[in-house]
Amino acid sequence: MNYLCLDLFLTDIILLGTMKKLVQDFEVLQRKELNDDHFVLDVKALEPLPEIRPGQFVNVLVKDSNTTFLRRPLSIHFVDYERNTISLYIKKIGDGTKKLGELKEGDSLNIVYPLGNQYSIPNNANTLLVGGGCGVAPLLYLAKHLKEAGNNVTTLLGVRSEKDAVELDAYKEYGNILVTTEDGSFGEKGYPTQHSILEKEKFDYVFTCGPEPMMKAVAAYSAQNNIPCEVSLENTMACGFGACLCCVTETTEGNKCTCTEGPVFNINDLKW
Amino acid sequence: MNYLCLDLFLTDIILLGTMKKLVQDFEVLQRKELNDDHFVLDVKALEPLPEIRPGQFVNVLVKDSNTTFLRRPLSIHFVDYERNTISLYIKKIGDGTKKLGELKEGDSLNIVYPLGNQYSIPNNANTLLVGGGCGVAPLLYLAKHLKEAGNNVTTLLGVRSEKDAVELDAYKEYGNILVTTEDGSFGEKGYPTQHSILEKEKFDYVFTCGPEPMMKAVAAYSAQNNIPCEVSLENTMACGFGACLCCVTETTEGNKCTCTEGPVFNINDLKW
Amino acid sequence: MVNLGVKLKDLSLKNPVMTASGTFGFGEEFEDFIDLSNLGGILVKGTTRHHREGNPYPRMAETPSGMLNAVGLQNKGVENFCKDIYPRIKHYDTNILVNVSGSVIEDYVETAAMINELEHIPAIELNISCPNVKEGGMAFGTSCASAASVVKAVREVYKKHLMVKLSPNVTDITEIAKAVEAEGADSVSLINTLLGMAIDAETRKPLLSTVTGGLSGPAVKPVALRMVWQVFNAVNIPIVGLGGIMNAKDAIEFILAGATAIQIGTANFIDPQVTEKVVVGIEEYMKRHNVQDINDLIGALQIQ
Amino acid sequence: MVNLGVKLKDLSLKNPVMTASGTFGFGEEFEDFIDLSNLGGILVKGTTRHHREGNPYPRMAETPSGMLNAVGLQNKGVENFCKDIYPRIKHYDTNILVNVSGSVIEDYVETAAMINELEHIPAIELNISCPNVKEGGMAFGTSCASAASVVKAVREVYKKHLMVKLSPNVTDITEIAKAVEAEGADSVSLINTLLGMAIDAETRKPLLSTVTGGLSGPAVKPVALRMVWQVFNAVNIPIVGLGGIMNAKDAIEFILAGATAIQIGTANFIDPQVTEKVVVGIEEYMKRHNVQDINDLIGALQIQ
Ligand SMILES: Cc1cc2nc3c(=O)[nH]c(=O)nc-3n(C[C@H](O)[C@H](O)[C@H](O)COP(=O)(O)OP(=O)(O)OC[C@H]3O[C@@H](n4cnc5c(N)ncnc54)[C@H](O)[C@@H]3O)c2cc1C
Ligand SMILES: Cc1cc2nc3c(=O)[nH]c(=O)nc-3n(C[C@H](O)[C@H](O)[C@H](O)COP(=O)(O)OP(=O)(O)OC[C@H]3O[C@@H](n4cnc5c(N)ncnc54)[C@H](O)[C@@H]3O)c2cc1C
Ligand SMILES: Cc1cc2nc3c(=O)[nH]c(=O)nc-3n(C[C@H](O)[C@H](O)[C@H](O)COP(=O)(O)O)c2cc1C
Ligand SMILES: Cc1cc2nc3c(=O)[nH]c(=O)nc-3n(C[C@H](O)[C@H](O)[C@H](O)COP(=O)(O)O)c2cc1C
Ligand code: FES
Ligand code: FES
Repeated sequence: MNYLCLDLFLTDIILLGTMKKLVQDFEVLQRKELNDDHFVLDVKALEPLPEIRPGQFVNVLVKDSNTTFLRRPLSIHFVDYERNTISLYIKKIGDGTKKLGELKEGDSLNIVYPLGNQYSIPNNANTLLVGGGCGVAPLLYLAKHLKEAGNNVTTLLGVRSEKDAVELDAYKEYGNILVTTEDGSFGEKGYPTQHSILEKEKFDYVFTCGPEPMMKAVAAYSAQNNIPCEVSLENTMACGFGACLCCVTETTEGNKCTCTEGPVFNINDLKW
Repeated sequence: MNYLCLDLFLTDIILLGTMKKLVQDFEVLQRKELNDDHFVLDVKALEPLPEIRPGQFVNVLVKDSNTTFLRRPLSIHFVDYERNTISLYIKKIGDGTKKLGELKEGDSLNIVYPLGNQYSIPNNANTLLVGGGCGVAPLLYLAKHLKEAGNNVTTLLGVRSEKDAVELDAYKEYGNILVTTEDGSFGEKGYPTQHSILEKEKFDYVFTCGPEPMMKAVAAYSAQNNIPCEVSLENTMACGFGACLCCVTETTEGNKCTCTEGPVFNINDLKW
Repeated sequence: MVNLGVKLKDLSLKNPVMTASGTFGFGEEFEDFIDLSNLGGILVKGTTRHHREGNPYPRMAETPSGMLNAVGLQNKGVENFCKDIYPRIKHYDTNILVNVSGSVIEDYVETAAMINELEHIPAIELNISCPNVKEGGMAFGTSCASAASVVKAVREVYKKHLMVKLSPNVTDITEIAKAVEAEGADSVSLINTLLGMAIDAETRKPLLSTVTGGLSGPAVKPVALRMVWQVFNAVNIPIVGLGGIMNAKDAIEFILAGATAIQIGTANFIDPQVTEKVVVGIEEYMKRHNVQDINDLIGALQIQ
Repeated sequence: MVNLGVKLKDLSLKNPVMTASGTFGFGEEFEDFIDLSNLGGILVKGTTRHHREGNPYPRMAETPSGMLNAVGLQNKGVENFCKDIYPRIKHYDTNILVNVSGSVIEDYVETAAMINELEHIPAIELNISCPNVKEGGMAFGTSCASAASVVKAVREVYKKHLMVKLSPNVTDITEIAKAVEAEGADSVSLINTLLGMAIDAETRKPLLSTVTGGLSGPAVKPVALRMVWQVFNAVNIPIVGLGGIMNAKDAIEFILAGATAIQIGTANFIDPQVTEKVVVGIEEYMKRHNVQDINDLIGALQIQ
């Protein structure tokens, strides 16, 4: 890797300002409980889905919650064009996500989408995806796209303990899947950045999403090893489509809008 | 009827300040749809029910509604001590009552009760109960009590059309049931105060609950005929138990608290 | 065991949880639901020199996450309070504070003087901020001069703890707070209700007989928190924070913003047991965060 | 066919539904969702004399039935607006109003003067009420003298429709309204956000980088309605009402209280199509109530 290459890579983060945004009712197809507080929601569009890129997110309306006022942003976990569905990978945090966890087959869910930019997709490279917590959400769809572009894909998930190591088979479809657990009950013990694979293998690209401390550790590893690295950031969002300017991320070029100029950022642009 | 008797009757409206009020979770046993917008909700107490008098009401907490903040007051439609249940007769008005109409078996409902005073119960008299709209709610339990005290009970319901003439069999258990419909599709055509029974029969006591214009017409009929008459009033209620003073009814003795000194009032006390 | 006790100057509360005036009757209305002795204090109904019938029906309207009221200080007057009600409630094992309201300064003074004589009432809360009375009331709380004058006059006759309840319907609440502090207020409580209004689009009529009324409940919490924090940075007397507190988390937020004690109002209508639950919740929070003394949380907001 | 058209003095709107500044970007952000030509007008982002980076993260916190923001007028400055943005949006078949903000009077004046030259901008909204900027901003809107002085100065250079946006964070909004009317404001819009605050009890930190921020959404609707009604009874210029409008029913309430037009802000975030829906809903309401002309509803609140 050299800097020239890195620069090219930077421009790969395409601003998708030209993709038409929609507000539509979806139908809940199924809710899969993954463990105590994580679940996957498959929702079916009533019209054919538009093109959706890995790293993009949706903003969902939570009905029937006394305490939820704004929509809730959620990464797009997977898109199945055959079934015309989007999958969301959700962690129950407060009343909004709890109410989403009570949706059942046939319920309707109002969604604004597709929002945000996307992860870059290199070709024929050795790629590493690092996820933690509900930050794993966008990685599955990313893995699929990376594989389709001829990349070698390794997904490394950091979780607390065995019961949180979920959906491993899904990732396996697109490459190698590795796990670290904090309590050592599964995979290697420790945090993802302590996994032995990082010493054994040399990656060309790193993509990460998860708790900020984890992403910062991954960014540090990437910077040290001169590997281009993209992170997906969260922020406080009111609209999700560039209207409110509430979701500012500080970058080397000044304040950027996380919901339209992100959520995916190259670590070189961040003031980390 | 003479005024002496009327005075005695007035004092029958007992203030139930000494009945202990409770706040408890109930379990929904069943929801019976009566027609498009009315339903009956049977809820089971987890502890033995206290004494509940006809005319009293409950204040229920509506969960999972983005727009409902305060509790919703509802008359006690029926009490079944054997099943340990209270029945509520509810009309869907806004989001609060709509959400109650989505409760299903096993759901829990938080209730503050028993609230308010009660209808007077005479003995061995000829009593008329006049209800309209969801104002019929307290009359079924009242009819039961009246019958048990040896009264002759005639219930007269005023509804819009045949499909609104519901639960007639339930009232029949305690006496005679008559109906007026506005469109003449069932019973006599017109308003309850136009029913022929009022000319044919002489009543000793009248009890009414329903839309204010109907109650005022019933009150006028009673006053003209010198029949003691009790009405159950609605009001804007925040607490339901005398703490907020938001539910004032103007009486001949000054402002009274509808939730503790009512909801049942003798028409002679009202400035109608 | 964590310490929940706080002091408003000389006035000791076993915990920071009080009730808000006008939402808790005389305490009696809640005896079926909770044990009053578990509370730091109760504020009884707004009391005036003379009997008041209050405003006509309708007096209440629900609003998004809140409610408007236009009760208008319905009460039987201070003489009735001293004679009939005080004997009934004076045994409560908690601080009983009387909320004193008026239309003219003399009324405030006479009412306060009478309550000064009641052994088991350790403090009054001077309501210079009620939006629901025609003359006086809120007007006193919306200018420094009038706020100062009523506090000064009452201070002369009232010898125990004098809490002054501030109106949020002002450009700068810190000025009013400083003015009443200068006249000898022992503490300030805030906020009273925000002046609001609701309309029924179908009937084209106001939902309150008085057209405008007082807004309370969670809707006002952000404004209340802001004002508590502003006043905390402006005065040296203790602050009692209120406005939209529904649970222990909300109460902690007010304490972090600078409140020594808090009051719970509208929430009592939705859960008549909420006050006891908030006491328990504060204790749980302290244990979870390893805080030994509630006093360590007062104004402990971390601003970087 | 019912008539939905209203006039703000010389400014004709095809219907009373406008968007609130800072919540609608430059309109472009909503082109995927609605047809802008269906609206009475759009208010573009708060524009200042010079580029502003706005406040640091975090800038937003959800509150009960509302939200707090601390954007702090992030914008690229009026020159950028005239050069880059105006050419992109000037073709919109609706009234485009620019919300003009500043820290010192000269900034307001220079910005207004530049926008005066833009053919397709028939009006500006002078924001003397933003709570999220350190100097100036809200301070201008909270005293009659300063409000008057900024309006007076801008009036001298700005020849088209001058709308002045009032702050709700004042003791008496009618005084400010009268002061700006006296200096030649063509209309007033109200309310801007209420100053509020939110705290994370777990981290003991404020939820906004600026500690306090502006409260908007249905939580503030009762306060906004009250102020519109008060100002309607105090001035003769038309009023644009806003604050918590989520649907046509809310819009009708503001019109009944005295607003000639309304603006929709926060609701755009929750339903980006809400503005079009409100236009349709107002029309439905009029048909249901047999009202031929929307102007018959303005201030038509029935007080008995
Ligand atoms: C671009 C983007 C993509 C996202 N993708 C996903 C996703 O795919 N799956 C997913 O589960 N979540 C995702 N999130 C986070 C998700 O939006 C929040 O978890 C959700 O809004 C919480 O809503 P709630 O009503 O359940 O909790 P709230 O009631 O809003 O919050 C409850 C408590 O948790 C705190 N809190 C709120 N959000 C978070 C958070 N993210 N982490 C920790 N504490 C928090 C609040 O301060 C509050 O104290 C994403 C967020 C963004 C901005
Ligand atoms: C003591 C008492 C006993 C009651 N008993 C019963 C009962 O047994 N069964 C029953 O169905 N209802 C009863 N009610 C009325 C019931 O409380 C209301 O219908 C309910 O609060 C409406 O709540 P909501 O959330 O569905 O509607 P909201 O969202 O509160 O109201 C929706 C719209 O309807 C209007 N509205 C509200 N209440 C009424 C009303 N009562 N009539 C007409 N319009 C209204 C509102 O102004 C609003 O515009 C009783 C009320 C009282 C005070
Ligand atoms: C129905 C009602 C009556 C009230 N009466 C009084 C009163 O008499 N005196 C007073 O100082 N405040 C009165 N208030 C204001 C409350 O004490 C409190 O300041 C306000 O409601 C904000 O707190 P909350 O949001 O917790 O209710 C009243 C509030 C309500 C809702
Ligand atoms: C994110 C956000 C940004 C805002 N920016 C501005 C602004 O730049 N200029 C302005 O005058 N008002 C601004 N406002 C205030 C709104 O225009 C409006 O006055 C307020 O939000 C109340 O209306 P609402 O409840 O419909 O949102 C902003 C509001 C929000 C929520
Ligand atoms: S969330 Fe509104 S601009 Fe990003
Ligand atoms: S509803 Fe509160 S006193 Fe009657």
